[in-house]
Amino acid sequence: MRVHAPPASPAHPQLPSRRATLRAAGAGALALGATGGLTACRSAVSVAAGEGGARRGGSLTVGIHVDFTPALLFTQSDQALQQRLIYNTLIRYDEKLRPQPELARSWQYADDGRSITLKLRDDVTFHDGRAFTADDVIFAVENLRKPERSAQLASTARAVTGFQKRGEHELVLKLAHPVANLFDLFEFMIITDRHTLDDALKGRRLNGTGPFRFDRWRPGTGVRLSRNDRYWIPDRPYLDSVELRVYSHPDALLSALRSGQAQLSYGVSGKHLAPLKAAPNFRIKRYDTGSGAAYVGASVGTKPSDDKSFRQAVAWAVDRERVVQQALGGYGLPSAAPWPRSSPAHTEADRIHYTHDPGKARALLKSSGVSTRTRVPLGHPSQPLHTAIAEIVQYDLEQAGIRTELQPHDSATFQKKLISGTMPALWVNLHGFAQVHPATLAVSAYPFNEAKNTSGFRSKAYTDAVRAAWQQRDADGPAAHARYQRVSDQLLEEAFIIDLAIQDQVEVAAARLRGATLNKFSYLSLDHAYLA
Amino acid sequence: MTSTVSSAPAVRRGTAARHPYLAALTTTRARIGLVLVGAVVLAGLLAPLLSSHAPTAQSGRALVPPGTGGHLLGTDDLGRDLLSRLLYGIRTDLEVIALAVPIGALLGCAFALLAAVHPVLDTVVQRAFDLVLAFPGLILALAVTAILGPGRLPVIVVITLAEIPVFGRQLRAGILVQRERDYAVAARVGGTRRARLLIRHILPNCADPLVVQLAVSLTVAVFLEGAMSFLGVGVRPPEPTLGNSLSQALPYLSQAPYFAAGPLLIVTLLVLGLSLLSEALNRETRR
Amino acid sequence: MTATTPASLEPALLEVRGLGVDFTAPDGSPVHGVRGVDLTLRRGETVAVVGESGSGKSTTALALMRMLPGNGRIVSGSVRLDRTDLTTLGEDELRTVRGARIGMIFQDPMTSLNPVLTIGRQLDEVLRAHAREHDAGHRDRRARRRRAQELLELVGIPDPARRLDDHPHQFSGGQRQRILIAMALANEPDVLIADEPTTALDATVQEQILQLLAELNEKTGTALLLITHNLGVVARSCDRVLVMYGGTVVEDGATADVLGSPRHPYSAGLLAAVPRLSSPSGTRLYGIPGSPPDLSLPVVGCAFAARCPSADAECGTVPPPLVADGGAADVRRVACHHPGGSGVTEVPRRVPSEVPVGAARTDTVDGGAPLLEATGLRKEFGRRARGGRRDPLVAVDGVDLRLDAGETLGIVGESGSGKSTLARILVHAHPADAGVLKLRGSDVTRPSRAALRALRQEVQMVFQDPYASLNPRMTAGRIIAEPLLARGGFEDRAARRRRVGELLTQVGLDPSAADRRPRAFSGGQRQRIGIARALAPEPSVLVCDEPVAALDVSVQAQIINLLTDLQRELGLALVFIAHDLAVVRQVSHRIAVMRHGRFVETGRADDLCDSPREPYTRALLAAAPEPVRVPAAA
Amino acid sequence: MGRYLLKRIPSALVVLVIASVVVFGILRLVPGDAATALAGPDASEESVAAIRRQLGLDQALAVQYVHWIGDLLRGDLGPSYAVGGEVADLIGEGFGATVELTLGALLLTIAIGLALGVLGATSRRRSVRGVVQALTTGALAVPPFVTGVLLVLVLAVGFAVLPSGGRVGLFEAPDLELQYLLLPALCLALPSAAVVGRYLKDSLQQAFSEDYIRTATAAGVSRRRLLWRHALPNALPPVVTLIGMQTGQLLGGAVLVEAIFAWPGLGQLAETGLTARDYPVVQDLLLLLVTVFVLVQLLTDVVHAWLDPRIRWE
Repeated sequence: MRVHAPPASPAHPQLPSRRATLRAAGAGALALGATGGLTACRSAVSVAAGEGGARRGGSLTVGIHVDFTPALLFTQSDQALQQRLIYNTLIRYDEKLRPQPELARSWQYADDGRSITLKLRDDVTFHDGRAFTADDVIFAVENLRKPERSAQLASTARAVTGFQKRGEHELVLKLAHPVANLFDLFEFMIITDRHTLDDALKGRRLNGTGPFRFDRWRPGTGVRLSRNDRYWIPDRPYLDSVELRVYSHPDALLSALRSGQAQLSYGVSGKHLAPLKAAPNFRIKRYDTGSGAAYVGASVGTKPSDDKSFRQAVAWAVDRERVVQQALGGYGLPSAAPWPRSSPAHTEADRIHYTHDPGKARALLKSSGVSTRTRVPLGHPSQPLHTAIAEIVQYDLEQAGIRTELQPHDSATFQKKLISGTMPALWVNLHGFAQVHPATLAVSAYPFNEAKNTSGFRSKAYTDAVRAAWQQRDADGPAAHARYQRVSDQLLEEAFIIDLAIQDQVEVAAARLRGATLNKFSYLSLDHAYLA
Repeated sequence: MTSTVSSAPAVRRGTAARHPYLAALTTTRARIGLVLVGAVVLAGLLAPLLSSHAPTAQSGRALVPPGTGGHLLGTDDLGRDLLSRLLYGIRTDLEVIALAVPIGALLGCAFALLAAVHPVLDTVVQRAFDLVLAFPGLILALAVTAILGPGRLPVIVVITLAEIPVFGRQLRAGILVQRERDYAVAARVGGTRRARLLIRHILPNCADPLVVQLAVSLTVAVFLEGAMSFLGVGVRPPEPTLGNSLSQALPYLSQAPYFAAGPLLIVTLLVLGLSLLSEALNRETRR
Repeated sequence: MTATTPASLEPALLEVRGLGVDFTAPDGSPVHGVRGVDLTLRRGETVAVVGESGSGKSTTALALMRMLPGNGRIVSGSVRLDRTDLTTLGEDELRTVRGARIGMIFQDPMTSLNPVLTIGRQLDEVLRAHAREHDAGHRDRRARRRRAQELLELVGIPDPARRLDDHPHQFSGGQRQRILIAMALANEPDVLIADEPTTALDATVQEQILQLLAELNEKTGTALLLITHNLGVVARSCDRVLVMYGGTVVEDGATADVLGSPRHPYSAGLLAAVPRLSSPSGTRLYGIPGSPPDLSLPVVGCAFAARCPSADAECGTVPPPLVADGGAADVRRVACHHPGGSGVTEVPRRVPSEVPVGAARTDTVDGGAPLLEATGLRKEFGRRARGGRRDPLVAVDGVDLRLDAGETLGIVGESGSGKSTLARILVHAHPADAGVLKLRGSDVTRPSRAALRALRQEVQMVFQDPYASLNPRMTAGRIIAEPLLARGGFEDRAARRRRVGELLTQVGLDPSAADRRPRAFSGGQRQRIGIARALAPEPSVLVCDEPVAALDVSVQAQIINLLTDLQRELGLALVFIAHDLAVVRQVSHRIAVMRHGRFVETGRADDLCDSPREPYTRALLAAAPEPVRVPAAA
Repeated sequence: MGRYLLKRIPSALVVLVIASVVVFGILRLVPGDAATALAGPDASEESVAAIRRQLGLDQALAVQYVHWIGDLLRGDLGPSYAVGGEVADLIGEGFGATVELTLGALLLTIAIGLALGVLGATSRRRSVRGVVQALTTGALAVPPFVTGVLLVLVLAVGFAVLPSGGRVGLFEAPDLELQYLLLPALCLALPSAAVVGRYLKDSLQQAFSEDYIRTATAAGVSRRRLLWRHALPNALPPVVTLIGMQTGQLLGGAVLVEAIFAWPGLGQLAETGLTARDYPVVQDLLLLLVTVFVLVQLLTDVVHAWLDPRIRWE
């Protein structure tokens, strides 16, 4: 314990002395005035900053903007950082979406695409000491198939029709048809302990095979994890403990980072990043996989968005560059197609298929003869980011002659409208699932679903394109790329989902933190992370 | 009649004969308050004349500092003119508040009068007040907005709801005291009917604390609007309000402090002016 | 009456010279509350300062202790206590004088004790405040408690040891005043200033307190400066008296001399205005016309000139100095250009012939059915005693009364006797819990809405407090018009206005008064407005609940005379409720003495006063102080 | 005192019963339900229906209400729908934090309010009174969310003397916890403190104009004792009632402050719960807050009665 600690936080060792003195003086005055008799005690500020240094050890605080939600453990939710800390997945995609072994050592896709054989690691144990076996994989797949888990990849999991165990660590999955995005499932699906599922869903006990043990979840505060000493990668992880700490208000999250209370976050919005950009003790890293994409949705059953020309006019009218700069704070990629740069479906031509061209939009409107007399309702969730995008869209559409009225809804209401297909003519929202296998977008992301989607759009051409892309085992060959192009062409032509910009996944990390990575579903991996 | 005093009643000189509210408004304190509130209100009313840009027009140049490109106060993160947004924001706030607070006050008073009619009604009304008071205001705001959808209406409803028990309780307490006063008994004995007694005799005598409360409530309403905007459940975008301008500006506090300065200053001045007014009224009516 | 000792023999203990106090009015203009007051108090002496409200007597008392309210300040003169000028002392030195050298007690014992502290604590505080100056150890808490106990015993609180731990609300008004006296005497001061110490108390209690003060004066040798408006109190207990009017001393001398043969017209008028218990029923009171001066206006000449019957041009321009008037120079002084020339001593004491009962109205029902008749009236108020048990307070407990047309029934009682509650039952402000109330022979105990409206026309009320009973937000005209509206028939604005004007004239006010709000009027004028309101529905019964209790003596007479005149003119039946037997006797035909919610004695006014049957009536009669023992002394 | 309390309990219970109906009703009026919120944006209607069945949301409203109240009376708060975990745990966790924050703010309110009120009413220096006036008005004039953000910027980011937000738990590290608590509590307390200070000032000035103060002054009691022993005990009872009302305000205002300072209290839980339409969490939580408010009112009455001896006897 330091006595009369002037909180010269180790996080800023290079501060000029005058400022340090000033701070110390301020600290003294404040501590004397405010905390009274406690001046001789620890300072919450310096403790939270941690003791840096060695490669092994140390504790990391990750700022999260949404609390861990145990009920959503098997769903892709806004906050999935803990998944790969507590649990493991079967494989791990590399940058080019090539699967790399994790719990699955190797795999063999049958030539007819009707089965896949997985060889599992035999040296893995759960935190409670139980050995990991093929039964755990079977359980994981079956679990995801249940509708109440509401897993986005449920359709992929349902394509698995049977299991055949070959010993404890080899497993054959029978498939209904070739599944292009099977490895998305393996990337997504966490392997949980099947005996403690209920506890896991209540957030009491999360038993996995991951690098960190679950200590405690305190609702509203976050999750505390400590090092798993029996992790199957030897001598890993480096960190002794990890804390996921909730800062639900963006300003609070920003303050936590700036004051050194948290060292890592993926939840800072682009707008809030500006003050951190200048700070030398932070590193900002952009993942071009994106973390979702902003889009304007159109209900094809409602006037005037039932008219394809109108929808295309909307696509031409919006200044995507401005959406990126002003709403995303510059952290994004203007794109008319949903695919981030890392996606095999990404092409530059598709990205700039629609650009900001109000004249063209007006011309299209005119030629289509759609009446723009009445105000078109434009729904959006009431979160600040969505609101800002909606405001930009509204203004740009107005420049093109489409007058709209913003209709904000809180997220639950918005979601209900989204699922039940009762959206107004236009709406603004963000979608995910473009960062993995292109087929996943069309079968798992509801807005794009070929069978039933919010827009109420159905066409044989689209359905065929999607099925063709999905029901095959080739994922990255030239034929596959051609099939992806068919999907993209349909999307761009029909414009029921008008993509605006791919939002960057932005990592804000203290400069001394090294080695933190994310998987494609934003699971944080700290296997090799350490504090310098 | 030998000893009548038909003339020269001991009229006190000068100010004594004036209405206490008028007297209050001539104090320095109140004058400053009036000037502050008046200036803000005027700015809001004259918004269309004072601003050169539409409050929702996006120039494409985001976050330019004050004075550049014809933007006297600069632009916000979507390139909208801050001065126009500020002025129209005042307007929105005034419209919301000027509607909500009086409605709340009137309803509160109506309930209090109702409570004065019969003991059973009194109990009912009191419990209802307790109930509204017991609900934490901002959680109520979240719930009401969830039901009604964002917009002006929930803001008005929330402010109104919050004010009803405040005024209601105050008036009820006042009525309880006043109706035992001799003048009320005298009016009753003189044959004045109950409704008239309540409204014409007792109500005016309970008015002083209510007038003071009105000024206080207006400041509370400004805050409530701001807090709701801060929690993202305020007036619908892109319509500007003081509250949403402020909460919109908070992320840029260190990067573009001028963004927040305008609304903050206006809110502070408005609240300052209203508190000065309420204090002046309070002092004068307590004499 | 003790003879005054010659001034030269004993040095003055407290010497006030040329004291002047100004107040700042809300609009910033100065108000001269007290001008050039001289006062001398010697050791062991009892001196009275007499005056009506606004005369500056209380201001003088507060100025002596330098305890003027925030907007008041001493502008001239000196206050010497044993040669120390108190007007120049610092706050700390002053604190050693307050309570230790000069003690003070105030008018209202109900509010002058701290409601949240026990009596013991409050006495302890007082003792503790001067513990340092006392060599004897008041520093020790237990010693102080012993002393507190002694003090309570001294002022006659029974069981002092136990009662030290009680709170003020557990004591009666008289006991509280005793406690206040104990606090004032705690540090054995040389001077005790008592500002209207008995005004808020009942006559019997007043008597006890005065006795106590006299005893203490004798026992402890404390000089007493008694501030009062009550000449009876002065006559009873003081060696010398100063009469104040409009902020100045107008007369000063030995009590017997001043009250026996007042030289200043004001003193004489005041004396004449006091109702005498010995005067028979129907005696007309003398009232000083007009109302006290407005102190915010500059006073030119004699402050009393406007109301003085013998004022001439000189009085209106030259202020009369306070000069010796005949006899020994120091003993008697008067500030008047025409001392003794007022002629008020020959006030016409008209004794009108008795109004025959029931004869005033020709329309009286034959067969002698009374106008108003009550049998067995009872009223309880729910009250929760300690521990939550129900313990209803019976305010009126089986009262029977009858009132004939044109008759005045006086009801006398002390505070808490239930007389005000009775008044309110009679006018249907409260419903009676039991009993029957009949008007002209028909039962109106529980009237229907329509019957109640009719009843409101017949029975009206005049309230005690002219300040509280007029709605401050309404003009006098609207207040008076209110019953007219309720009654109907005056929907026309002009007609209403005419009628209001008539009523105002009837009560002796100018019709132009209709446009002013109550706060523009003096107390007497407000009471006139109250009477006009009561007359508006043309009632046949007027219930007057202590109509003059809040008024100054000189004004009191005006109101009482107005009421009796109105009664005669309009043939009203009056119920006149008061605590002052002298007043009641003079206006009433019959008197009922009320105690604990019951009538203990009823009878013809003169019979009851001259030959009371009940001991309580006798006690009441004995307690009423007369200003001068022999009324015809002049 | 016991009877005094007993008399108030029925009406408090009535308020609670009505509150439970209102709480239940309000939540059902909100569009969107727990199932859709829980299912996520990409869920199928089949998923939603399965979840709805699982949660029992397909039952009649009256049945749901009776179940809820029945479980509540048995002390079983049941599991949360969306947030996860047992409602009792969730609320227990958040309640501790909120109570800590509110109590901290309450203490500050009282301390600052007392200082402002006493100085404003009794200081003989014009300048002091002026400063008090300015502070009072200032604290009322700046919205709390701005105060909060400014406090964080200056004290946590600029000078880094206090943490910007979060909480460690009072029993785990009391010394650190106090530092975490200070800013949010201050931010929450300031407006209330200003209100209390202003009211106390008026109340004290009123007390100083009373006759009993004149009595004590005439007896030579010193200014200091006049203030603390005579005027203050009389000025306090109404202030206590006000503070009782302010406690309600503090509880309500905590929602905002908790967001700014990442304080894991009920406000955040309410916001999350409401967004996720987690009926059990929000229902129980609102009912709890109403109960607390009602209890605080009762407590206020008791303290009031304790401070003012007249009440006990009449």
